[in-house]
Amino acid sequence: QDVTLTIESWRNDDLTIWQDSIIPAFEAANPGIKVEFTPSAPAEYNAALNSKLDAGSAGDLITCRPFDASLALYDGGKLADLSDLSAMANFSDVAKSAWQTDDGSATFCVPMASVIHGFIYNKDAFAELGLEVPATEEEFFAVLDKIREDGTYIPMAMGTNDQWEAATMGYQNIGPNYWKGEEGRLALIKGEQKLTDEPWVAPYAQLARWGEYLGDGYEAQTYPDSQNLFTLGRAAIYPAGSWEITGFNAQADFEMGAFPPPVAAAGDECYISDHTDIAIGLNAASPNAEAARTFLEWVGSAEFASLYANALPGFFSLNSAAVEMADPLAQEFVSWRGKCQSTIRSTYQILSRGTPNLENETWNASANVIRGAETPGDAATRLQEGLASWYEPQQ
Amino acid sequence: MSKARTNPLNSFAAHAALIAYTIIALFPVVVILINSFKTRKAIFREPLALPSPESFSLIGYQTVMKQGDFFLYFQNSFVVTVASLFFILLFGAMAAFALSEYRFPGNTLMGLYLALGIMIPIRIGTVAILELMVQTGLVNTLMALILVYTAQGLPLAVFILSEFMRQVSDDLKNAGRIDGMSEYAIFFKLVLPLVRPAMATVAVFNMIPIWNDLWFPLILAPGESTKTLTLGSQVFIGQFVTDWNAVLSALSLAILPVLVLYVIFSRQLIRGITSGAVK
Amino acid sequence: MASKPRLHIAVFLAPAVLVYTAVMIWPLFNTLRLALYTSGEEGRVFAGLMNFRTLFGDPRWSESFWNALGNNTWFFVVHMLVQNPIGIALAAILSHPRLRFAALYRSAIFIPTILSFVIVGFAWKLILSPIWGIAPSMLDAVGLKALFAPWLGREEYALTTLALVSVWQFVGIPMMLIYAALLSIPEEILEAGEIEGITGMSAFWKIKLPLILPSIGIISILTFVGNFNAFDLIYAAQGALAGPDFSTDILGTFLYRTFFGFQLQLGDPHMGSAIATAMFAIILTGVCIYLFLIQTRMRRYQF
Amino acid sequence: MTALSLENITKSFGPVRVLKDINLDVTEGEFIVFVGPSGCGKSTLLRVIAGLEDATTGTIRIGGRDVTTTPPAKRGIAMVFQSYALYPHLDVQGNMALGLRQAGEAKPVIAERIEMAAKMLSLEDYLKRRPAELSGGQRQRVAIGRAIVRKPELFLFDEPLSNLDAALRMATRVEIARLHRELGASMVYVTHDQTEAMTLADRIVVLRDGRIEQVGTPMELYNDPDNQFVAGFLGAPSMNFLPAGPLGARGATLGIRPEHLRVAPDGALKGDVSHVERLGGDTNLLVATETGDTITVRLFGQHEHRVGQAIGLDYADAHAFAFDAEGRRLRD
Amino acid sequence: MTALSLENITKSFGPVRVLKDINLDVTEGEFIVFVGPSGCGKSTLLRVIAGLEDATTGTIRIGGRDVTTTPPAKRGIAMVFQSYALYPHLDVQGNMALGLRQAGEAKPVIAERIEMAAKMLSLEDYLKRRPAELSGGQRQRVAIGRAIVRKPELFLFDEPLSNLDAALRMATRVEIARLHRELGASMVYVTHDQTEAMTLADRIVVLRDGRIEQVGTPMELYNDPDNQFVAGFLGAPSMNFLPAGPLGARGATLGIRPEHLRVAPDGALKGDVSHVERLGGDTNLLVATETGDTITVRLFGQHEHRVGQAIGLDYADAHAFAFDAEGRRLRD
Ligand SMILES: Nc1ncnc2c1ncn2[C@@H]1O[C@H](COP(=O)(O)OP(=O)(O)OP(=O)(O)O)[C@@H](O)[C@H]1O
Ligand SMILES: Nc1ncnc2c1ncn2[C@@H]1O[C@H](COP(=O)(O)OP(=O)(O)OP(=O)(O)O)[C@@H](O)[C@H]1O
Ligand SMILES: [Mg+2]
Ligand SMILES: [Mg+2]
Repeated sequence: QDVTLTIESWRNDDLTIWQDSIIPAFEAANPGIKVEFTPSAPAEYNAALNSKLDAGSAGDLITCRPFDASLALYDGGKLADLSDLSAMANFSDVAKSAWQTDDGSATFCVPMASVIHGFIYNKDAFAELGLEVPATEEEFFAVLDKIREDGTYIPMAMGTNDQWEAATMGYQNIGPNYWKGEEGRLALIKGEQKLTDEPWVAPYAQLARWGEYLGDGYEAQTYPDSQNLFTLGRAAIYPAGSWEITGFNAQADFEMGAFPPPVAAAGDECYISDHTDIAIGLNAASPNAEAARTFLEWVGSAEFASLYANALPGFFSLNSAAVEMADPLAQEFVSWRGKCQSTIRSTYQILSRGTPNLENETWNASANVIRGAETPGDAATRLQEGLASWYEPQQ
Repeated sequence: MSKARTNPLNSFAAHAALIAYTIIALFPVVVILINSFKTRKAIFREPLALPSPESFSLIGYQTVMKQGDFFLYFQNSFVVTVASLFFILLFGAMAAFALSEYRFPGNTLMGLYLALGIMIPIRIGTVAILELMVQTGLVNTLMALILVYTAQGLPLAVFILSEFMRQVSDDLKNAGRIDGMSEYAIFFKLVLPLVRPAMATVAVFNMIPIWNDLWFPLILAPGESTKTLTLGSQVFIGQFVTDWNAVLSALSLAILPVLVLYVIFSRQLIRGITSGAVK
Repeated sequence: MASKPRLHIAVFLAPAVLVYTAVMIWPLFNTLRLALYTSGEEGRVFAGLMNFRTLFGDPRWSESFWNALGNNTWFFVVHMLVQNPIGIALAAILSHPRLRFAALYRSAIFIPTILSFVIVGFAWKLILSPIWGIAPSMLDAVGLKALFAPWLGREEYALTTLALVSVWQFVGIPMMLIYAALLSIPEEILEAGEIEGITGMSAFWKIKLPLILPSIGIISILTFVGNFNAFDLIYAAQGALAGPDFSTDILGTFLYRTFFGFQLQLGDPHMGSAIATAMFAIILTGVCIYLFLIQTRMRRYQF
Repeated sequence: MTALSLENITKSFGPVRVLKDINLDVTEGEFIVFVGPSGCGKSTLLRVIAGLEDATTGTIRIGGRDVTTTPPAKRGIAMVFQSYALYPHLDVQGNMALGLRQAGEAKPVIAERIEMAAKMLSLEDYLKRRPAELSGGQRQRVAIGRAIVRKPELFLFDEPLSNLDAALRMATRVEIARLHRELGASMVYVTHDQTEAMTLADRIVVLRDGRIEQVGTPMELYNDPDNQFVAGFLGAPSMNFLPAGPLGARGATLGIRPEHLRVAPDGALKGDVSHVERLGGDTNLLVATETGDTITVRLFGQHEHRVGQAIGLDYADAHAFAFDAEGRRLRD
Repeated sequence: MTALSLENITKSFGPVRVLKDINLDVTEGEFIVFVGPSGCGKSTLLRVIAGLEDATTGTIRIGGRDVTTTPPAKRGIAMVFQSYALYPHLDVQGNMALGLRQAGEAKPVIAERIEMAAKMLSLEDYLKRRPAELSGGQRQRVAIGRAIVRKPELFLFDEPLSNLDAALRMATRVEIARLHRELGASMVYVTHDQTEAMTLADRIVVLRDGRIEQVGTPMELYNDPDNQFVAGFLGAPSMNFLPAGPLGARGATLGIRPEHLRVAPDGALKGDVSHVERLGGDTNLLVATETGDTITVRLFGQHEHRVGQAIGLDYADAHAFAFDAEGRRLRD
């Protein structure tokens, strides 16, 4: 009487990895338990998952989005409390914070991976144009200017059509350097800083300058367009998340490097967005809870961490156990953990609980600012008003 | 031979206009098709170029065939589409017959009631539908999809078919009654064969949204054994990485069956709407 | 009909009514009912018309709503002004009795209608993209490069562009319906006109068009219902946030975002249902206006 | 024995009374024709007999059996519709067989009956064709064949010939008369063509506005109408009605049939020929009288009359009908 | 002057030759009727004249002008269709005005012409009604009115009365004859009803299978047909054809019209009455002869003949027509 566990996920991208390496590894070690990975299209994942949970037809294991999306499921009794899982000991509090109740008393998902923001660049292009990797704002724009003057390459590959690129790879990528990572983020949550304060407006001011370095018609450029532009070698710099590594490795036929978001002045402390992005939890209504827990324990193990991080370079393990990674680009990204302070995206925890939704508004504002449709100041004022309209500490 | 009626200039202009629009109509489809036979790089380097020996690649089709059981998805889509059409046509025709043939109290109200459904997106009833399917144990069966599509297609079907049925001669039905046919026999043996063209119209209008639907397969029947083709193709659209070769190939393949169905129905369709029901 | 038990009426109606009620009306009714509740501390609480007050009273909600409604209206207007006239024009040309290859043209023009939104979205994004150069280079070829702009990315063009893509996709439906209506005009009436010198364009304006008005009415109402329920194309092309800056947000995307949530925004079935109810009211009003004010005044001709 | 008897039949559609107190007995083997102007209720009455409409009040007996509430198929009738109402998707054979199959007849019986009907109607060569592949006359014959095979006690025909052209109409008329003789069944036949009525009927029932005006053999009605309506309705060209006063005749109106007028220079009526219709076998003169009436005169054979010619007309008193101001016949 | 002349007109639909070498001259003011069995090409010929079909070969002249390639509107014709073909969305006035407006006539002219036509056709009270609100006869008059207002040189009618019922048909027939007299225009009229043909035509053109069989005045054709087809086609009931041999007559077939047979106990023909049609004004006897033929006898007035009665028939040789084996008339 084999038990079959079904995993709900938005990671279509990982289907082969799960099927070819992760699941066989688990099944070999745990005879009697079968696992099925059933991803759905990422855009529909939340809606579909919620519907299925409400109706009771969801799978046993639920891939968890960070923070509120999963918290709401836990509060609604859809996710089981996993605090007593022994594997939880393998994760730091920071790693678990994205899948805990606000008071930290219960953890309901086993953290799997985080992603790091930065910039990926075309090493060949840099060499050709004789460019150095920039470390400060000034150098950054100098490099962009040079590429633009030369004209062979589009300085930076990003579009505003899908909006989230602008927010995630733009604002959240460069922002921590201005609001000083966790310090600013927590101050915002406590109501000690406002979005109209300088540290929060400054990244918009930076973004406002990006427009002129993006490709012709970037307003209609979609995310896949940006990826293709870069991997086809037509753009020199790509504001990135570490998740791109796998795809880019497969597609680009030039050498790539990466650099962290530039700081305002040389010598400033640097901050990176090391965002806890993906975890896995247990459907509270699962009839196979026991087997599922076995599986979750395994996900929390060092074996899984190494398997996953190496299969998916760019998704960095949150496990306390150190993981050896083979991919040079991934190594580059993860090396920033050593030099810079880590933080997570500013809008994810608590602040996107109300209407208007701060995250959605940030997408919109970032895209607007790049397109020049809104000034940084106006955008910040609008966001602040929106937030203050429902978030008490900000009122 | 000179023509007193046909003006060659007019006919030339007509063909010019039609050819122009046909090009507009087909151009994007052609773009999809030619690109499904190219390498990823070739797609984005020169999206308009025909596949050349260097750029020709069947990688997309290979991926599609490798990933998942595509023939099963195909079969599922086909079963769902055909079965839904069958029930829409059968139930819709029956209701349309009752509404158009008999005078009974509440006839008009019933007609209105059956039309309400086209005014609200059925998608928002998803949770309640899913609950219903869970309770009846139909989740992850093709039956769940068939039921939803049937319900969704009924309003328009009743609307169109009852218009058509009003045109079936009363004498004919009465002749049947005198010949001793029951009301059921009259419906199945006389009326149904006569409104076949109208049924084709309804079938074409319903077939497309059913075949292409992504939402309900995702919610009601995402299981491997019940996946539809459209849902199956979604595998290639990832969070960050989309396998365009595979998507294009899968979608190109998915056009074929609907095209075949359309061609099958379209002869009837033209005859059907020609007889003036959807006026 | 001789009077006898009229059980058969019930039998004919039962399957449709049962399936339709159970799988469509009941779930929808159940959902719309949620508009009267909100989720409080202890689950669901009755809130009367609170949600509607929020939707129309709170500027954050009402602005989005009116924006979506305005966009939706424009979306509909474009269809009425472009899709239906083109459909009628194509049908008029196709219905010419001695036209060759008519079936071929008809099928070709209908093909976009059978495509899925995923293909349509992808194809048009590829074509219109400034990066891959299909549209710019084609405009360049006819010397109109200057007209090119990243249409999908500009607030002022994006909605119209998408509306036109939707027109491209669905023009086959009015075309087919009008084509059928035109074919059902008896040849003799047109010949009578021909003998009086009413040919070509004037035959169209003076004879055919008045006779197909009822069909145009039906198409208009189907377009109206379809457009105010539309969702997929915008969603496939611009995502649930309907960018840029909500300039392509229509009621369908607004509803989806609110009802099911999006990204970090959690779904709110209560507000979502309120929006759905509002949409339902709008569509029902439109349909009633059509049924009671327009259709009753429009003559259907028996030939 | 009476094949059909109608007792006090009335029929209302909502507030409109379409049939008003109809009483009629049809004896077995009789050929009854209903005539009357359009909308007078002929079809409705036929449909009430068939059971396709319920009578609002009254009793219908067929072959002595009360069938007022019996469904159509069980009344022992067959009906031929004006539109033929053939099953378009079935071939001729299928059309004829359907009712029998429905009634559960054995296959050989069905085959035999179809063969008989096909022979009687010369349809043998067309058994495999569908209605769309038949000419109008052939379709009409199929419709009759479908009725014949059921071997009904009573045939009902609703204007069966009105969709046929003149030549075919005559041929089929003769055919139906022959059939009636051969089958010996009772028939009720609706028409508004009086030639059909006159030539086919054993008795004619003249309906007007939902009421029976007169019932009788064709010649009774032709020669001895009860009222002006019946007199004018039968006969082509129809009876001339003249004000009685100026002619010194009884009653209010004088009726003379066109064939009963003679050309006589010193006749009682004087006028000018306003139109001449030469039909070859007959000649019709339209004469404008001095009193401003138009009189139709029907002459046998070919005659040389010119338009504008002054003419005198005479008639035998025996052939003149007198009507009172309400149109009732004044008999001697 | 010739109003219309057709020279060597042929018309093929694909491989099928529907009209074969038609030659015809119509003089001004003449009323020409085309008759012939269904499918013989009457409508096609009319449509060729109208310009709705192109002639495959041949020349068409209207009022002396070669119009072979002229579009219909410029031919100076007006056409009345069998189905009336009224514009359903326009009222009576609009129906009549549309063509004139298209031709750019001045408003007062249009109004005047409509008034004239409406008066002529008694349509004054209906000018604001739409076709759907008119009876069949009124619709027919509107269709004619629409033709009249164009003041054409030539009117074309395609079975204009075939959708009307018997009574209306007769009334409208008289109307059309009157119109022809009043307007004095040339008219070409298609029908398969021979009463119409006989009563309306100045000359009748008998078509058969795409060819003209005979052209002449109604009485010429009736009294002096060129062949058996024409003889049989005109006259109702139609001419009796008997094998000439047994009767000792010339040729292969002897033709006698029903009204030319007399009942005479010692007549040349003997037989039994097989059917009697009593029409009131006429009586038709169907007589089965000893030789196995059926002869129709038409008697004026009412006669007492019973079915089965033995009967003798006689005829005057002057009224008998002789035809050869190919059906050609043998003249003395
Ligand atoms: N179903 C119905 N509902 C209402 N009125 C009806 C219905 N059927 C017939 N009538 C009316 O009843 C009257 C008699 O109709 P019926 O069809 O019997 O006339 P008819 O004598 O057959 O005329 P025609 O010679 O034109 O066929 C008409 O005034 C008609 O309008
Ligand atoms: N458009 C066409 N294509 C092919 N054949 C045609 C066409 N129109 C008419 N015909 C054929 O030409 C022949 C003559 O047709 P036409 O309509 O002139 O006959 P008609 O004498 O008017 O007959 P009816 O009395 O039945 O109206 C028929 O055999 C018909 O089938
Ligand atoms: Mg009737
Ligand atoms: Mg014809």
